[in-house]
Amino acid sequence: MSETAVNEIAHHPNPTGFAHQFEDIDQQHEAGRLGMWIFLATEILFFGGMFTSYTIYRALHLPSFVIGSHLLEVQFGATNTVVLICSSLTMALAIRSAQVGKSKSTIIFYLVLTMILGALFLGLKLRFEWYHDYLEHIVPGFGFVYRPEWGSAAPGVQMFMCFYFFMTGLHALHMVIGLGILAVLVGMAARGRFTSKYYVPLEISGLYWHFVDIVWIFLFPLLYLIGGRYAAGG
Amino acid sequence: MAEHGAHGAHTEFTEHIVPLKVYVGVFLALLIGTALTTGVAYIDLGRWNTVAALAIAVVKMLFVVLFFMHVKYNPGLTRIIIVGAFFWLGIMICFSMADELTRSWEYNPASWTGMILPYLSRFLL
Amino acid sequence: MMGLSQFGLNATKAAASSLALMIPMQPPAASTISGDIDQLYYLLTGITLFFTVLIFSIIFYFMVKYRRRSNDERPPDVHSPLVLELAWTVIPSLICVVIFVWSSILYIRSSRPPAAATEIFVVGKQWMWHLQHPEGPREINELHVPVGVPVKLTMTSQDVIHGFYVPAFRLKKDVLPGRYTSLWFEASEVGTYHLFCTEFCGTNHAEMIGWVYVMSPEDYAVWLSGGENSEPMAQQGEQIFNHYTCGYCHVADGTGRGPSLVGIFGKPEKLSSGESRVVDEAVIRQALLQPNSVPVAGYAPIMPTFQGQLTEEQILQLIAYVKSLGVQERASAR
Amino acid sequence: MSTAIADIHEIPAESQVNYLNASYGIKSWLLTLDHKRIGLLYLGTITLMFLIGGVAAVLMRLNLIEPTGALVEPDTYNKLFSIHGIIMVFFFLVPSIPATLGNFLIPIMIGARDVAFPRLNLMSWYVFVTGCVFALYAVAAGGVDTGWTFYPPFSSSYSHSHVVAMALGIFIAGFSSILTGLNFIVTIHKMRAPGMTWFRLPLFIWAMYATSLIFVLGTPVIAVTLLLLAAERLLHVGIFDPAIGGDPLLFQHLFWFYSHPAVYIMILPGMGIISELITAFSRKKIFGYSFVAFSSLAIAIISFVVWGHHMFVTGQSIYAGLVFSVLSFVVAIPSAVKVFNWTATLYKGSISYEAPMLYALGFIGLFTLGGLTGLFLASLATDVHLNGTYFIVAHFHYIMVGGAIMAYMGGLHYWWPKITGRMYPDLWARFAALVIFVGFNLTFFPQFVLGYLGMPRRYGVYPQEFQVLNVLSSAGASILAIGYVIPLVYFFWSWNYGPPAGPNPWGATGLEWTTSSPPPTENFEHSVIVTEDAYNYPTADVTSE
Repeated sequence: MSETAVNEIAHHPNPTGFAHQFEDIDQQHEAGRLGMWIFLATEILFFGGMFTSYTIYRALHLPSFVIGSHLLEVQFGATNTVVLICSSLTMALAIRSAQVGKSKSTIIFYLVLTMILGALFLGLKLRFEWYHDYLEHIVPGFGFVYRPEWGSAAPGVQMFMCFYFFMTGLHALHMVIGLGILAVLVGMAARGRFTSKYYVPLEISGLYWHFVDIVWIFLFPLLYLIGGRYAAGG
Repeated sequence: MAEHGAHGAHTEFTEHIVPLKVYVGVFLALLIGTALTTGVAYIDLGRWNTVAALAIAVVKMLFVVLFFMHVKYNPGLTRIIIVGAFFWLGIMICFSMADELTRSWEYNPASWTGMILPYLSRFLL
Repeated sequence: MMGLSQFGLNATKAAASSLALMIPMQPPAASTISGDIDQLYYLLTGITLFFTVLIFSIIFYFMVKYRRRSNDERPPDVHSPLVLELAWTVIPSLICVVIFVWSSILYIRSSRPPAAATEIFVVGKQWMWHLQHPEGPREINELHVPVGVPVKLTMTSQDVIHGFYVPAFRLKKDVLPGRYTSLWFEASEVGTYHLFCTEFCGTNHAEMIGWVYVMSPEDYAVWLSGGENSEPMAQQGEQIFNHYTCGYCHVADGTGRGPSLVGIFGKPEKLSSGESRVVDEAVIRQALLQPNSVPVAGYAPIMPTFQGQLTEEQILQLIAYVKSLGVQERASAR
Repeated sequence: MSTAIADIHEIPAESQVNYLNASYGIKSWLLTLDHKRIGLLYLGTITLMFLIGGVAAVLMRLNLIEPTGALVEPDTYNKLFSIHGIIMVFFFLVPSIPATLGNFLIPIMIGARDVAFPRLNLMSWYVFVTGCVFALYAVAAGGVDTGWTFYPPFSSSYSHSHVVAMALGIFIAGFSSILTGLNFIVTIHKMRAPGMTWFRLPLFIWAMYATSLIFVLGTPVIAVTLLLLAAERLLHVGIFDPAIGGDPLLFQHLFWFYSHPAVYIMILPGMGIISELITAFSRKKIFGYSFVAFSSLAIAIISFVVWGHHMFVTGQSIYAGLVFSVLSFVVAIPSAVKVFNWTATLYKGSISYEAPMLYALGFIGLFTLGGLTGLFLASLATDVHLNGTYFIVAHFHYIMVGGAIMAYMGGLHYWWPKITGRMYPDLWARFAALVIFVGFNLTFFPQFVLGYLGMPRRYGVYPQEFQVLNVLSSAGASILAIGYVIPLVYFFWSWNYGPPAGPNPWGATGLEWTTSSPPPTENFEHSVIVTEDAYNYPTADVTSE
């Protein structure tokens, strides 16, 4: 969705990126930023529907959620958190490079680095988590098998796994869209579109990327660390 | 209100260049936060484990929002939007919980407080 | 407020009587609460009529009085006094407070069954109502109840959400899968009344209807004893209990591997998590389907789940049996 | 108000270059970035959807003439009311005023050349059309029989209809709402002409701002909820599934978190239109500007905390029921304030009765009745009896048809000369307004009585004693249907043959009436500077009264 907010300004034939409906470029920049923030408010409510459901079910089925949480591998969750934080830093640095008027190769370097980190996140998630979960038959809807040791908590464990896959799946979808936006930005940067006077597309895409990072900052403890890890010993 | 419309108010978003030191500092703080939240999970704090995890997550979020997303340098409208969105999320959570966690009250009207406290403590565990 | 209510009452009744020959205007009122709810309804009708007539007449008056007479007439500058704005904010608010308090009192009353209520069990299925009396008789799409006796329905659904609605009682409640909801009433008029499903439930939703027969206590006793299947629910539950050899663990004197069920119903039971829960229908259901979620303190969580093995009706019969154990204990203690 | 007025009057409207004749060809429409053309694209799309939903309604009413169902099988009837509800709510009422009149008018009313993000605006329309395609596919492939509320577990596990396609259609159309709302908020914040302060904004803009807030904050929740529902249906397991401890009522919470405020998405823009119409046709400043303006915001905010009143009998806790009940009464107050202020605006006005004003007065009456019957449903004890019956059906049709559609029709008649540059036959328009008013009341008033008698909604067959009232209602529906066809005919006529309207046929204030009809592509010939309040109609000397 946010792609269009970027394209709005990005794809305008005018080389300065100025659109006719505005009075001046400042007004246009402010509109772009405000638009992205409102979009992020929408996103908060979009994920909010899931977080609300999660909160309620967690209160109702806590023992099951603890079992389910312990099925996840903390080390991958933590690693991915670090990967995303790194990518947020590189994203911020990409914007800063434009702001202080660094060369386009510097901007591209940071953007590509951000993309690599984003792809690394998705790769780890896919290869070492979702794929393993599939092999272990704990993906709801794809041959979920109740384990005897869960006892009567088993249905709730499946419920937890539903949440795990819906929430991380939606998050991953946002990452994929983010990678697409970054690819567009790399293209724009290569054409030398960003200067210290004009970098709003970078900035508002950065807002989106940081937002996706924040979602993960909450998903990590809420999904991986329920009920602590001391009992299971990791 | 002054005699001008939106065009007069150009200063809502200032274009602030954040020093490199701040970015690196925030980055380190976020890494420490991640280590902390993972580490705390291995210590038995009872119900405070959840509180600690959420508190650390909120602090991390604030770092990202204030510095990476420049909200510290963008007064006014941006903050209203963020606070508003979380307020609406709060509405959704609180009012749904108001139903979901009080359903059994009707059968035991004498012990309404007796019913809600165990639920709250289970949620915080 | 009462004046308004009276006005509404009279107006509605007058309109009702003049139209009654042509069109029915009022459903039969046959429960102890239906008259009270009707009163509130008339009050609200009165308020609605009053304000609608008020607004309409003011508009018509202004329309005629201030119609444009020439194209270059200039209306005077009318200022909006704050007092007026406050008045039409505060007065409707006060009216709302009165309605809220009145209706909430009625609602709480209609939500709390008296302890002495006779219990009848309802299971909704696509697209019929299955009902069973504790004494044993089962009914489909029919409910026989005695007049003047509080009756509590404990309801659940085998499939989708249904809605149990008796217009003459002014009561309805949705019937949910996986949960018990309850509804209580005390019928006040002998007669035959509609029973409707009000939550859309599929193809024949509109035919998931039936009748409620309110009978005099004598007729009801005759009806109860006349049925073929008159084995009480508790006995049916006992048979299921024995069939699954539940008594192997749940020994009555408390020496078994599971807690004794004698006298357990309606009392708080301490769980291994430390909290205690009052054993009601929902807890028994949960204990049968997800035993580990309600582990009783002092016992190992070894009970298997009966999910998929028991129908909703069988679970209700087991509940009736556990309840009857409590009654026996109280009887023997006396 | 603007410096452009003098020029306009000298040039005949026909010969001017305007947004309609600036370019020709299908491509110039499908790729347009002009908010006015996009508004018209929406107008065409939602009119089509309205006709489809309307046909479903007519078939339903025909079926209900006989207690045993005069026309269709139960399954077909279930699909008819589901399609009627889904199409009318998600594909007509929600986008109706915002996407057509809002799109057309917001930039002009605030003195801007376009919305803030014209490309996004066009994309919103394409997203909406994609949603419509999904929905129409679901209809054509065999329909949906869940009702517009999609309650699980029926919709997730038991229904045999095309739930997933329909849910995805609504999901996609939801993004159109979100993007439109976002666009409007940014436009109203950032694009106002110099001098156009917040308290000089026309009340239609305030209403659209409040509506946009609901778009942005509410729509994402229904989007994710329907996504979860579709996933549950596809995977046969999900978070609303009672078999794994799921709570079907959670769906209802999430659904109504959006769908109750959605009612205000429909009615708030209507209220905004009424404020414009009442002032224009009584040539008076609105009574209590700031109260009307802030009541819009109050409604938008409070509407988010009342959703539980849809669930008083669905097994929600008593405690939550009490909380939601009292809040539902609170949301009635700002609406009442608006009604009183509109009525007071007429006082000592110079009132004329062209067709838009007839719709506006009809709106006030019907909305008053619809709003007051809402009290029956906010009040717990009476709601228990009336919930799920025809009383509900009557109540929300008084709000949505008697309110929102009356206002939409009024607005369309009021701004039609601006949109097309042409007039329509006023006599026919007044006649149609009267037919709609009469037909509407005959259709829906008997349903209040039916509901009190206890007839449940969504019944294709019903007990004998309800027949008289049902026949009355069906008779009204046929009048109502004719009432809607008449404007369709004369609007088509007017588009081609209507006499030129001139820039300001009603003698109204507001920036939109200072530019030519139809407006030029950039809306104004010269840049606009605002120096006066909204509704600044010339007044007589107070002492002369």
